[in-house]
Amino acid sequence: MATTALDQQRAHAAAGHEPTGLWSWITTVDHKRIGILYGATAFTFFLMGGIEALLLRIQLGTPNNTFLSPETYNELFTMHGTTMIFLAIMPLSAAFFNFIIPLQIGARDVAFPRLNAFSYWVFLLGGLFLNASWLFGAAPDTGWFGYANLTSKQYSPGLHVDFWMLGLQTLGVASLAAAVNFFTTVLNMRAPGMKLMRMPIFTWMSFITQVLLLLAFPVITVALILLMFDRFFGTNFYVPTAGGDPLLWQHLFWIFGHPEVYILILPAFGIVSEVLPVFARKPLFGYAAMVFSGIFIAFLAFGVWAHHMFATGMGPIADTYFSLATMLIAIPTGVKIFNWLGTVWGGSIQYKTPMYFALAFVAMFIIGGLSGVMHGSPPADLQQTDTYFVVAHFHYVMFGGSIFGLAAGAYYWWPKMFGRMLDERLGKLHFWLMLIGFNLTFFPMHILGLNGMPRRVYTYPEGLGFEELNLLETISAFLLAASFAVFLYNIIKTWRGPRNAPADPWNAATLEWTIPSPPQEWNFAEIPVVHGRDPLWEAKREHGGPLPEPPKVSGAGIHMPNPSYWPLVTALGLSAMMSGLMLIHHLGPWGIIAGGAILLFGVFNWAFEPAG
Amino acid sequence: MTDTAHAGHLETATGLDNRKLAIWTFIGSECLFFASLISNYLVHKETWLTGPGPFPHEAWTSPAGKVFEPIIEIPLVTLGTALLLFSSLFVVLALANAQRGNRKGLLLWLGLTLLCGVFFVGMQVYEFTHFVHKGLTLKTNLFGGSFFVLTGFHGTHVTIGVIWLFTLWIEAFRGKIPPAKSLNLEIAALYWHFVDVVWVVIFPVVYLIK
Amino acid sequence: MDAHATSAEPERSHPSVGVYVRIGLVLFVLTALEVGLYEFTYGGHAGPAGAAIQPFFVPLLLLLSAGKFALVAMFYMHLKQDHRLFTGVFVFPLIIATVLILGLVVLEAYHFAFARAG
Amino acid sequence: MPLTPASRHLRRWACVLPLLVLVAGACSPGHYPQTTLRPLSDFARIGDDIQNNTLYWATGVFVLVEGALLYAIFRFRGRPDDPEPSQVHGNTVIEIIWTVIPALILAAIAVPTVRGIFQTNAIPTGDVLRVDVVGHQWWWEFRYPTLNLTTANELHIPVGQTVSLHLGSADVIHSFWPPRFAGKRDVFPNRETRLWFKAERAGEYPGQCAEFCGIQHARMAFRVRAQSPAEFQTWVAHMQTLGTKPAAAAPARDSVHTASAGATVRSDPQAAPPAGPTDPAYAAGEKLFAAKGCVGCHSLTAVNAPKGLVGPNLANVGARTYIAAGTLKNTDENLAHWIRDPQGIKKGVLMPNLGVTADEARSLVAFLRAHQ
Ligand code: HEA
Ligand code: HEA
Ligand code: HEC
Ligand code: CUA
Ligand SMILES: [Cu+2]
Repeated sequence: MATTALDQQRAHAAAGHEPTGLWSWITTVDHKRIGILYGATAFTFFLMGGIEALLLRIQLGTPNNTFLSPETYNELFTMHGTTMIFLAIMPLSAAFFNFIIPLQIGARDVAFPRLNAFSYWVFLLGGLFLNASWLFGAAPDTGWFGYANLTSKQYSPGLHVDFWMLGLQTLGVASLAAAVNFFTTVLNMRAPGMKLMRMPIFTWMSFITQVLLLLAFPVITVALILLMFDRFFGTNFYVPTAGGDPLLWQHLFWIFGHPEVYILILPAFGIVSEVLPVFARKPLFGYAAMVFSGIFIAFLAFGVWAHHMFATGMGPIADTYFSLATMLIAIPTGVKIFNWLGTVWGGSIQYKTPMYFALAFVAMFIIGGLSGVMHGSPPADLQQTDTYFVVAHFHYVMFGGSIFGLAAGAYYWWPKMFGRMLDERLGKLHFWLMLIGFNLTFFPMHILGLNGMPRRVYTYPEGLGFEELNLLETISAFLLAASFAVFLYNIIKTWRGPRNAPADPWNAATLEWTIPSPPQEWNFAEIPVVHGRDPLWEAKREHGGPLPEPPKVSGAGIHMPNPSYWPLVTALGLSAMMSGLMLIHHLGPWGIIAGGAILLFGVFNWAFEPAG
Repeated sequence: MTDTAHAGHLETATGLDNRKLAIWTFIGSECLFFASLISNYLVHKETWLTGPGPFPHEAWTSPAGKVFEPIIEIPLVTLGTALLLFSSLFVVLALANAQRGNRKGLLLWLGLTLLCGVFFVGMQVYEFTHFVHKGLTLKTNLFGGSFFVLTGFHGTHVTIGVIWLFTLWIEAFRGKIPPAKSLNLEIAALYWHFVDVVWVVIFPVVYLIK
Repeated sequence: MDAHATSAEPERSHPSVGVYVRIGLVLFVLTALEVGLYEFTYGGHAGPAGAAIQPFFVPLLLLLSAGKFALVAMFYMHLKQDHRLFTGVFVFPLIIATVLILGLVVLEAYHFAFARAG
Repeated sequence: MPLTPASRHLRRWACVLPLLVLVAGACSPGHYPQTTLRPLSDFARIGDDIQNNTLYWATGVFVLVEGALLYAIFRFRGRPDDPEPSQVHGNTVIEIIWTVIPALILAAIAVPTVRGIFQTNAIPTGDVLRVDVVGHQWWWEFRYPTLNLTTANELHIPVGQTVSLHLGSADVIHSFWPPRFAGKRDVFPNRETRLWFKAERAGEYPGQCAEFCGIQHARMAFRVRAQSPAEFQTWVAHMQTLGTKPAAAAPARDSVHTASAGATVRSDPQAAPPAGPTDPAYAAGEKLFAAKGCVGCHSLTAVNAPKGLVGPNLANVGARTYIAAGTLKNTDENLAHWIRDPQGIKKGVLMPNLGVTADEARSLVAFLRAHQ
C-alpha cells in the first residue's frame, strides 16, 4: 500500500507534476511544503493564543469581574504566553526559515529534508499535546516560566504542570532538530559564489537564531528534566524542605529564556532588513554592521539572564554585572535601528503593505527596546518587575516587534509562496487597525504598571484607579482582533482569485525572486552562481531592466529526495513516549517502552530507507 | 543514513560533509546539556547533606544509630573510566582500518570498542544497584538525585552509542562499510568520543572531588 | 571558512596508529595520576603531605581532566587536522558551557552564604 | 439642521474634552493609591530618581529616532517611475557616531544605576526596627522579633525610623511589594532576603504580592500603616497586652492619619463599641472558636505567638481595614460572610468552609471584633 503510493508519487515527480493529495503532504520532505505546514499550524495556534488573550481582556475589563474563575484565568494567561511564544512566533519564524532560506541561498532543499519533516511533526504533536490539556480540564496554570516550587507536586497536584512540562520538552526536540538542520543548511548548501558575507540578511539573522536555539534549548531541557524527576520520581531538586533550591529553576529557565527572546526577534530583524531595502530601492545600509551587531546581540544574550531576577536579591555585584550587560545590548540593537533608518534615508520609498509593517516594526520596537533598558536598572526594575509595565515591554517587542515583522514577511513573501498577490487595500486596512489597536491596547499598560498594577492577577479591586485604562485596553484588544479578521478575509479572498503573481513582483534583490511564483519542486532548474550581495538587482542592472518571466521547466533529470513517512512515525513514537511518561502511574513503564519501541522502529527504518 | 538533498551537486559550500557538520553541531549543543546537569550537581553540593545518607565521601550515622560508610568506590569507577578511554582509542583504530578498507581490523577494533562500552554500562548498572542496596536512591537525598540523574543521562548516552556502534558493526560484518562509507563510522565515533570526554569531566567532579 | 572549497577538500591525513596508541597511553597515565592524587590527598595513602596538597587538589584535578579532554578532542576527534569550522562549532559552546557552570555555582553560593549570614 | 462652524467646533470639543479629562486623570499618579511614582521613603526615592533619569534619556532617544523615522517616511516617498535613488552602502564615520552616542547615553544611565544598586543593597545599621515578613499562600505574616509581636496582613511601622525587613516564605515564592515605600523583594522558602526603608509620611497604603503564587495570587494584598513614632509606640504597647483575652477597653480605632492623597483614610470606627468579654455573643463566639476548630489554624495572641500556623494571627483582627489579604472590607457583615463561606469568597483559599451557621457567625464576629 504505502510503497505503491510512494512509487506513484515518484512516477508523478518524474513526469514533472507536483504530487497532490493528503498523503503527499503527510509524506512530504519538500522544504516549501513543510514551510507552509509550519505557517498554517502556527497561525492557527496564534489565533488560539489571541482568543485566549481576548478572554483575559474581557475578565480584566472591569474590577472584581467574575467572567472567569481564578483557575481559568490562570490557565488562560499561562497558555496564552506559552502558545504565543512556543506555538506561534517560533514556528511562524520557522515557516520562513523553511520556505525562504533554501531559496535565498540557491539550494534545492535543506541539508536533511526528512529531519525537517520530523521537526514539523514533533512541533505539531507537541502543540496538540499541550492543548489537549484543555480537554482534560488540566491546562497548565503556573505561568509561562513556571517558577518552582509552585510547580512541585505538593503545590500543583494534577496534570496541569505535567502537560506543560512534557509539552515543552517535546517542542524542544523539534526546535533542536530544526536548528541542527538549518545550521548545516546555511553553512553547507549555499550556491557557488555565495560567501558568508554575501548571504541575504534574513538568512544571516536566521542562522544566528539557530545558534541561539542550539545553545539555549539544552538548558531548558535539563531544567524540565529535573522538574520531571521531581514530579514523577520523587527527587527534590527544587523542593526546599529537602535541601533543593527553587532558585535553580529560575537560573536555568532564564539562561534559556533570555536567548529565547532574541530567538523571537532576530528572524523579524532579518525580514525587516529584507523588506526595507527593496521598497526603498536602496541596498541595506551597513550590511557588515548589521551582521556583526546580530552576532554581538546573540553573544550578549547568554550573559544577561539574571535581569529577570533582580527582585530575588542577588547582591550588588551580580546586580551590577547583569545590569551593565543588559544595557550593553542597546548598542548593537541601536546600530540596527540606525542602519534601517540609513536604508530608507534618501530612498525612493514604495508604499506597499510589507513596507508599512516594516516601518511600523521599527517604530514600535524602539518603544519596547527603551522600556527594556528601563528594566535594566535594578533599583528601578524592583518597582517595574511583575507589573503591567513588563507586560507592556514584552508586548511592544514581541507584538510590535516580532508580529509586525512577521506580518511584513507574510505580505512580502506571500506571492512567492502561493503565486497570488494579497489585496493591497485590505492589507493596508489590516495594518492601520493593527497599529492603532496595538497601541491602544498596550501603551496604557505602561501607565498602569508604573502606577502599581501587578501582572497575573485575575482581578483587581476597585479604588486603585485601574478601571478606566483596563476598559480601554479591553476594547482596543477587540480592534486588534478585528485587524486579524481582515487579514483572514484577505487570505480567503485571494485564495479564490487566480494565480497572478509574477516571479518578481516587488523588484527585489535576492535569489528567491529569480524563479517562478510559486517555485517548482526543485526550486532552481539550474543552481545559480552568485557574484554579489544583491544578485537579482545586479542581474537586472546588467540586463538593463526587468528580467523576462522565468519559464517553468520539466525538471527531468533533477533528482529530489524521496517522500517518507518515517519522520512522522518517529515523531509519533516520541509523543507516545511523552504520553507514557505522563501516565507512568497508571501504565507503569509500559507506555514509555511502547513509545520508545515505535521511536526506534521509526529511526531504523528512516536510517535504512534509501533517501533517493 | 544518507539523508541529504545533494542530488547532482555533490560538493557543499564549505567542502565539509553535511552529516559530519551536523554531528558536530549536535555535539556543541550537547555541551550545554551536560553543563546544565553538572551545574545542577555542583549547586546541590552545598545542601545535599539534608536528609538521610548515605553520602559520597562522608560517613554518616543515622538518628537510629546506623552507620553508613562513604558510598563511592573509586577503584571500580577507575576501571570503568579506563575502559571508556580505551574504547575511544579502539574506535579511532577501527576508523583507521575502515578508511584503509581492512574489514577484519575494523570488525576487531569496533568489536573491542563495543565490549568496552558494554562493560562500562555494566559497571554503571552494577554501581547503581549496589547504591540502591546500600540505601541510596533518587529520592534519598539530593546527592542521590543529582548523582543518578547526571551519571544516568551519561549512561543513556553511552547506551545509545553502543546501539549505534552495534548497528555499524553488523553493517561492517555484512561488508557494507567500504572505505567510501567510512564516514558512517566516523560520525558515530565522534559521538562516542564526545560521550567519553563528558565522562572525563564527570569522573573527577563526581568521584574524586569531595 | 569563507573560502569556497571548489573540490571536497581531502582532509589533511589523520594521525597514524602509533600516535593514537601513544595518546591512549598518555590518557591512561593521566587518569592514574588523577586517582593517585586522590589517594595521596584524601584516600588510603593520605599522609602528612596530603594536607599540604589539599588546597591545590581541585585545580590540579581540573587541570588533569582538561588535559585529557583536550587530547581526545584534538587527536581522536581530529580537531587538530580537520577544518577549523568544527573547532569553532565545538569550542564556542564549550566556552559558554564553562561560563555557565561557573556563573551558576558562584551565584548560588553567594545566595546561600547571604542567606546564612542573614 | 446645518451646524455653524463654531458649533461644529464646539461639538468636536465636546466629544474630545471628556476623553482628555479621562486620560489626564488616568495619567496622574494621584489617581492611583498603589502608584510607584510618588515615593514615600528613601529607598523608593533611589529607584524613582534612577527611573526618572532613565526615562528622560529614553524620551530623548525616542523623540529623536522616531522623529527621524517619521521625517524619512514623509520626505522620501517615491513613485514607481522615479529614477533609482543613489545606491549608498554605508558610511563608516556615521556608523561609528551612532555606536558611540548610545554608549555615552548608556554611561549616563549606568552611573546612577550602579550607585543606586550599592545604596539599595546596603545593610542598614543603627537604630532600625527589625520586622520579619513571612509570605503564606495567600496572606502575609509580620513578626517583630525585638518587640515579640506578631500580626498579619497589616504592617505597622513608625515614620522616620528605618525598618529592616527579613523576608521568608512558608510555602512557595511570593514577592513582597509596598509600592510607595520600596520595590519588590521576593520571598523564598529556603533563604532569607532583605529589604529596608524609612517611611516619610504617616498613612495607610496598599501593598501586594507580586510573584505568581497560585490560584489566589491576585488576592494577596496587605496594608502598610505608617504611624508617627508616638502612635506606633502606643500601638506596640497595646498589642503587647493582647493575650488570649482582649483588653477590656480596646483603644478607639485610630482615625488620625492625615488624609494625604493616595492614602486611604481609616473608615470611621464602628458606631457601636466592640463587645467585651461580658457580652453573651462574645462568650458564645469564644466557645465556637474552639469548637469549630478555628484555634487549629489561628492564634489570638500577639505576644509569643506560635510560628508555622496555617492561618493568620487574629489578635487584632477586629481593627484591620481588610480581611483575607485585601479581599473584603472589614465590616461585620463581611466578616460573618467570610467565616461562613471563605471558599465562595476566595476560591481555593486554605481556610475550609466549616459549616458555620448564620447565628454562629454572628457570635464569632462579636468575638473576633473584640480582638482589636
Ligand atoms: C522579542 C522579545 C524581546 C526583546 C527583543 C527584548 C529586548 C530587551 N529586553 Fe526584554 N523581555 C521580553 C522580551 C524581549 N525583550 C520578555 C518576554 C520579557 C518578560 C518575561 C516575563 O517576565 O514573562 C522581558 C523582560 C525583560 C526584563 C525583565 C523585566 C522584569 O521582569 O523585571 C528586562 C530587564 O532588564 C528586559 C530588558 C530588555 C532589554 C534591555 C532589551 C534590549 O534588547 C532592547 C534593545 C533595544 C533598544 C534599546 C531600542 C533601540 C535602540 C536605540 C534606538 C539606540 C539608542 C538607545 C539607547 C542609548 C538606550 N526585558
Ligand atoms: C508573541 C507573543 C504575544 C502576543 C502576540 C500577545 C498578544 C496579546 N496579548 Fe499577551 N502575553 C504574552 C505574549 C504575547 N501576547 C506573554 C508571554 C505573556 C505572559 C504570560 C505569563 O504571564 O505567563 C502575555 C500576557 C498577557 C497579558 C497579561 C496577563 C496577566 O499577566 O494577567 C495580557 C493582558 O492583557 C495579554 C494580552 C494580549 C492581547 C490582548 C494580545 C493581542 O495582541 C492578541 C491579538 C490577536 C488576536 C485577538 C487574534 C485573534 C483573532 C481573531 C479572533 C480574529 C477572528 C477570527 C476568527 C474567530 C476565525 N497578554
Ligand atoms: C485549616 C485552617 C483554618 C481553619 C480551621 C480556619 N481558618 Fe481562618 N484562615 C485560614 C487561612 C489560611 C486564612 C488566610 C486566608 C487568606 O487570606 O488567604 C484565614 C483567614 C481568616 C480570617 C481573616 C484574617 C485576616 O486578617 O485577613 C478570619 C477572620 C478567619 N480566618 C477566621 C476563622 C474562623 C472564625 C474560623 C473558625 C470558624 C477559622 N478561621 C478557621 C485558615 C483557617
Ligand atoms: Cu503570593 Cu503572589
Ligand atoms: Cu531578558
